[in-house]
Amino acid sequence: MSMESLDQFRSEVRQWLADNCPVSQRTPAQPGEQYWGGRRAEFPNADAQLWFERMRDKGWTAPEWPAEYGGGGLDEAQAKILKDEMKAIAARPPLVSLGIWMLGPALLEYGNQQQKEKYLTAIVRGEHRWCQGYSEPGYGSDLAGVQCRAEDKGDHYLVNGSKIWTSRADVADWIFCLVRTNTDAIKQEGISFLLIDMETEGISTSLIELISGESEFCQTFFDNVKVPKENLVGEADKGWSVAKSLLKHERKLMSEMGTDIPSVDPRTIARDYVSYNAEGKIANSEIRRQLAEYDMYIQAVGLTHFRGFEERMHNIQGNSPLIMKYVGTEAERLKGEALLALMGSSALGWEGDEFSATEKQALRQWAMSKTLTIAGGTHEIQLNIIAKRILQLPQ
Amino acid sequence: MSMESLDQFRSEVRQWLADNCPVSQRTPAQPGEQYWGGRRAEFPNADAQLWFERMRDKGWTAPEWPAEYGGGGLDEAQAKILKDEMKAIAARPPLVSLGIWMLGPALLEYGNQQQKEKYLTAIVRGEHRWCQGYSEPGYGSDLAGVQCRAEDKGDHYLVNGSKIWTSRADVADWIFCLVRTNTDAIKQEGISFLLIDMETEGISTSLIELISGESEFCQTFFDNVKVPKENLVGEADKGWSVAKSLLKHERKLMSEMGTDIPSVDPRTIARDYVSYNAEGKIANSEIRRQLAEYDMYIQAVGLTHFRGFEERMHNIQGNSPLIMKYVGTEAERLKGEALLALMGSSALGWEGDEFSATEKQALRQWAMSKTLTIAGGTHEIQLNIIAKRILQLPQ
Amino acid sequence: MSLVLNEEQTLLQSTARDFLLTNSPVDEFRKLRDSRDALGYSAELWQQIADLGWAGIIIPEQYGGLEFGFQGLAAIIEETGHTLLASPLISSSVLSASALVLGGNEKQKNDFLPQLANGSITLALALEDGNHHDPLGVTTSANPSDGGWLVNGRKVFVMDGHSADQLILVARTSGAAGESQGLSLFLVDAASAGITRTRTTMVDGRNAANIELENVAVGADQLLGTVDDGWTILEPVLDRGRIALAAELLGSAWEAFNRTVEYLKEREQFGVKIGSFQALQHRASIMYTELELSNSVVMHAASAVDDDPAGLPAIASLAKARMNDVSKLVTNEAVQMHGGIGVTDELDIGLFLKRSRVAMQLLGDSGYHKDRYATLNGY
Amino acid sequence: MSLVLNEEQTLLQSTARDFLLTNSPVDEFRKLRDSRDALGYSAELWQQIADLGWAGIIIPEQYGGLEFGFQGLAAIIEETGHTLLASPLISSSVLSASALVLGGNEKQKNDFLPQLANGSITLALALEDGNHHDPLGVTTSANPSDGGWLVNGRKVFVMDGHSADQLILVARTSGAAGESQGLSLFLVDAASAGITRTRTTMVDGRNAANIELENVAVGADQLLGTVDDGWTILEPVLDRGRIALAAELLGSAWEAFNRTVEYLKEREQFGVKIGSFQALQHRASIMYTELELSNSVVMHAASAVDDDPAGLPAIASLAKARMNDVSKLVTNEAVQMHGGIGVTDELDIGLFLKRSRVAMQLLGDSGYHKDRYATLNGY
Repeated sequence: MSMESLDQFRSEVRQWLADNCPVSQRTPAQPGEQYWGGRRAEFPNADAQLWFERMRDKGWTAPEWPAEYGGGGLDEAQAKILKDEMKAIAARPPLVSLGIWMLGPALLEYGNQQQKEKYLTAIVRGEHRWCQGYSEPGYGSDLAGVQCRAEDKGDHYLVNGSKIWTSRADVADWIFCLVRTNTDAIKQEGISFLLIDMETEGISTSLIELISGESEFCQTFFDNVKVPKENLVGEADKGWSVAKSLLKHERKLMSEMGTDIPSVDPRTIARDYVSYNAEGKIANSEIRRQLAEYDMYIQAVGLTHFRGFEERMHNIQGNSPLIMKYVGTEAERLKGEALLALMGSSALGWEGDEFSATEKQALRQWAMSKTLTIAGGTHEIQLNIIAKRILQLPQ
Repeated sequence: MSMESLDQFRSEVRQWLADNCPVSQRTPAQPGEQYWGGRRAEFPNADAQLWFERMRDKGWTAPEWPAEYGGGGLDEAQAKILKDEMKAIAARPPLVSLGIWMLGPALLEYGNQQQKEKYLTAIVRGEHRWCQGYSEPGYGSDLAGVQCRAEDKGDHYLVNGSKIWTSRADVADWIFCLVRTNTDAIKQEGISFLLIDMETEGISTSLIELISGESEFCQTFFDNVKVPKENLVGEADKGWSVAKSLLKHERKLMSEMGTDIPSVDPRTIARDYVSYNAEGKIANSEIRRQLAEYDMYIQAVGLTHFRGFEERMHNIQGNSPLIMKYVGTEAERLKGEALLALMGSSALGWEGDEFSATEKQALRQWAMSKTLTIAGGTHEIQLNIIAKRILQLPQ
Repeated sequence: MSLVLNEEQTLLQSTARDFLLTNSPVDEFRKLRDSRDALGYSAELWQQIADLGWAGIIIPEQYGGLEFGFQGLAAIIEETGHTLLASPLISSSVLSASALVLGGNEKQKNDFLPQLANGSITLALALEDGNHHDPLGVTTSANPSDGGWLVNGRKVFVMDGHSADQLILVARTSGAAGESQGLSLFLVDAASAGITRTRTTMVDGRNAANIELENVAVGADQLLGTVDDGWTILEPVLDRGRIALAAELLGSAWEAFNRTVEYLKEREQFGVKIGSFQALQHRASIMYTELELSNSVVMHAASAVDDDPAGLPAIASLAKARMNDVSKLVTNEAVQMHGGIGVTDELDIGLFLKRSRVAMQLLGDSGYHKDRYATLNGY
Repeated sequence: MSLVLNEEQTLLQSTARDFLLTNSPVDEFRKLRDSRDALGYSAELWQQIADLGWAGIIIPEQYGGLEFGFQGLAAIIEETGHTLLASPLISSSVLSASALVLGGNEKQKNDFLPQLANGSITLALALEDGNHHDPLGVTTSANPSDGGWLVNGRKVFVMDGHSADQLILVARTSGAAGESQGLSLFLVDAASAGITRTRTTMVDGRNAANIELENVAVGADQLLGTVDDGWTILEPVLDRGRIALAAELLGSAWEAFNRTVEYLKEREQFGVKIGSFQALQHRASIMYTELELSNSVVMHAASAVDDDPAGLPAIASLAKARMNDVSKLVTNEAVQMHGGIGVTDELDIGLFLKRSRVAMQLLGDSGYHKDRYATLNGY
């Protein structure tokens, strides 16, 4: 699309957002205020519903997906404009969804026509809430070590085993799963990619409490669960390709962590928590340095996001996407430690009224940052990937 | 020895040093002023000779070696007292010698009576200057990868190959060498420990220039060099044990680097090279932090040296000796970088009169610190050793 | 200076280790945390500890203490780091006991030290006015009134302050924030009129109180030391507290490290033990070097309390700064190396991470102590 | 802001790469260093570079330049980092050209820019009074005399100052050290009476002059910009220099990194390629992430010179601080990973280490730029 028509598109988007985004939806959503969709979902409030429905009707819950599946049909440049314009007025995402972020792109690549029609549309419309079934107890980083078994029973698979880190499996409608369909094959071979309705008999979940005090994750158990064969994505035993494609999207998502989620920013809260000297500098030079180093790092990460986008626009093949998960979560780690350093004893509150909501959030954010460098491929796995795929060091 | 007699010993030592150490020998020796001994050695000056001869006659060039080989016969506690008292008056070491630091202890453990008598005495008396023949080109860290061949020819070995990092082989009288006597055996097996007279026909050396501009090291070539069988230390093919014992002493030596060698100390020169604010703090807080972190690290290393000594005195088996090479050379690395940060453009001079001797020395010291984390077992090898021997992590 | 424990100290340490592993393993702390126990530590256990003499270990014999020296106390506290013991050992037996020993008059010592030593009362030091350690910055005021003073202000982050029987208040009788002259210490009954204490629940599951002081009347006999000259007592008291915290951090860092090394030996991924991955080995080895260095620094600091009072400030800052940094490194690495299980509440490793961050802030973060160390060394 | 080069810039960069690899590989620099060449760079090569237009790349066409924009120049300078080119590109074509373009009057521009662009003369900026970058701290004085000034002082670390035809002197006409007001810039012939230049030989094998200024008489027509107001020119000039140095450091860090990765793939120890050791892989991967981030930061900074003058100070400090740190990390690791051979003078990797340390000090070390960045961002 030419620069001119992009400019035209930008003003249209800006106008539409000004007309359609309720004012209450123009502040960062607190965790409880996000709309995740699904059969059991309720809207946190009427404005959230209005905003969701308007965006859904434009196809802008999934701006880049084809219009035939309910998406917005935008190209990457247009999608970025929409994102930038939403960011400019701090508009909330109308729908938060693993289906949009992760499953959808994989289905677009590997799903058959029937699957695309059935699942993509439901995702865009917020009708299905999805969770992810990759890791297993004992096989955290070793995704190819899948033990969860799916036996071929003619018209269906019989699934037995368990998955861990299934985020909010307790409220999800569907789970996308890596299962082992062939035990003779080695590692990556013999794995299949299955879509499973969480209401199927034999599925149960239990919540895992994290050090941040949150319980976003579950362990999910499959006990003789029957899954129709039509729920297989791609070929049987060849699910690893689907899985890898999806992992790319997860990495991308993780690398953008913190850019959309409302969070306590050490740069903006500093003034309330540290003292300054006569020159206007933070008096504790170590805290000041820590803040500056975080600030400089996050700037570099932001610029690299932008460079990656520009390179794709210009069809330049760059390596930056492969580092984004590492540096994005590293930035969150630095942010968490900077918050604790800046806020001192104020950021050590776990509960109770003696600490403000911001203070308690800062602490939880710090604790959650410890999860980010592990989930979605640990720091170590990311470094392995860089060493192998980019640097091509001997294995 | 009882505390009382140690106190008595200390006052005797103090008195003796006061009476016998020439005043000119009570300042740190510049590199050219050290006495390394050997057939070709000349004393830098008359006082250095006087000081050496007095110490030699006490046996204190090698204070802990048995008196029968010309050593001082002191125990560790006494030796430490001597060292402390020498340090207190900044007395120079009368003789600087790889023979004392490395070969001697190994000979004491593995040499036969004849070898001890012949070599130890000559070392103590500064008659032989030794160099080390361990590493080979292409086998830097992999000491067991010895390729230098010693064929058994009945009454002698015929040595062919080359050694690298043979320090000052160009002026040394003797070299102690790891050679391969059995090519069928694997790695560590089949290696022998040989003593070779550098004047033997077929030996040649070439100097290697380092990034610090110094040329302490050589490559040494052996071309059909005949070595009498009596020069074998320990058993044939079993030289690896001798080598390991000697490496321990090298590590210990490296870990003490900088404690005896005169060096530019960032803590003492700071005042001349940075500006201070009204509170008396170094104005550039990053430089101040770097200095403090070096200072705190070297304190910790010094205390750990002392703790290791105390533990040995109390027969406590500690692991600290195995970390000292790593932390000692890490301290030198931090020191080098701190010097450059503190001195700014003043520490960037390579040659010429526009930089003071101290400034040029600081730069060389920084460059030399890059060698220290590699020579005598790289940082990486040290970490492997800790992982294996102390932490017992699976290999 | 001695950097090895003597026989008596070694015995004390191994006794402490056995006692704590038996009576107060990490599970006990977890129960306490989960039950939101009002006291925040086990009263029963505390009495046992007092019976062992630990509460009075640095208190002179004439006041009912063991008079065993600070190095022994530090050895015990290091052991408490291994099991995450929640107890008033640092607030009462280190900080408050030291304040009384160093600054109390005969009557004050007689009144409080024996009870402190036998565990029948606890004391807490109410120091911080704000969210960053800043003892010279205290502005809580004590204004003359009726031959005594009226104290006004707000104290935060007071270790075990909600349950202490007596509080040692740090207040300003003259001078301005930043000056050492003008600080005074007062020993007040925690139930005195004008004192409102609120317990806070912190990330480490322990408690520190916020304390409102509104016209708290103190008499001349409640002054600890000399008026305006509190700093001469407070500074060495704080240095002892810092060394005690450094010892605790050392113990908990070793424990987190040891548990991680064990995990590396057990856990398999990709068909091999993860401890065979060289990248993890090197990171573990580097941590090991830092912990070995820390052993020397903390032991030296503990011995300096009794042997080298003049050198104490720099030595204490060296120890606290180092243990802040090493603890941060080790606990972060411990969680990361445990992977997914490391960030669940179920595993104990997260408890070490959380305690680390609180202990790092107590009595001075790394920036505070590096700055102080540099200043004391003339740069 | 654009974070990809356009077609013309890409072409320029690849032309530069080819030219430098052919005409000025690292070996050429080594010869220059070993011969203790009096000029410190190859005059012949410099003329070729000028013929390519690089010397005048940011100079307006009307003064004989290419007027190509700063991003193109930065792309070239990054390439010079790969081959360690010694040339007056930064001293003359970035710093001095910028000072003339931003601050010169018509006559000054006409007199010097065309010659600067065609390579017939070089200029140097004589800024530093002391051993740490401190432009506001300048105390070199310029006192009124005969309708002009007499300049007295001593300048150090003047890049290519010993051979420049003209010097831009930074001197204080009023105010005190630390104040931006009161600095003035003067354009003087290097052969003027009272100027004594001494070449220094630095660790990187390049040269910087120490310059004594003793009653150097300058006329009113030699003033660059307005009296006392030199800072308004000097600050953007320095920021351009910092970005140019950041670009050079980026190029040389990539080169040192690439050579190290190649070495890891070739070198065998213990019977395997050392690149298969995971500890080295992870360290290499971490460096790679830093270099990728650096690509974005440096490109952004170069584009900001033309596109975002208001944001330039913070952006320049971000770039210089980052490249100082990344270059230090990468060159240290490069030497360490090369092992024994890495510390021999024979291998080129040491040359990258040495150049890194000089470029880190030029126009501000990390501490300087982190401090400036924080101040500009209000903390």
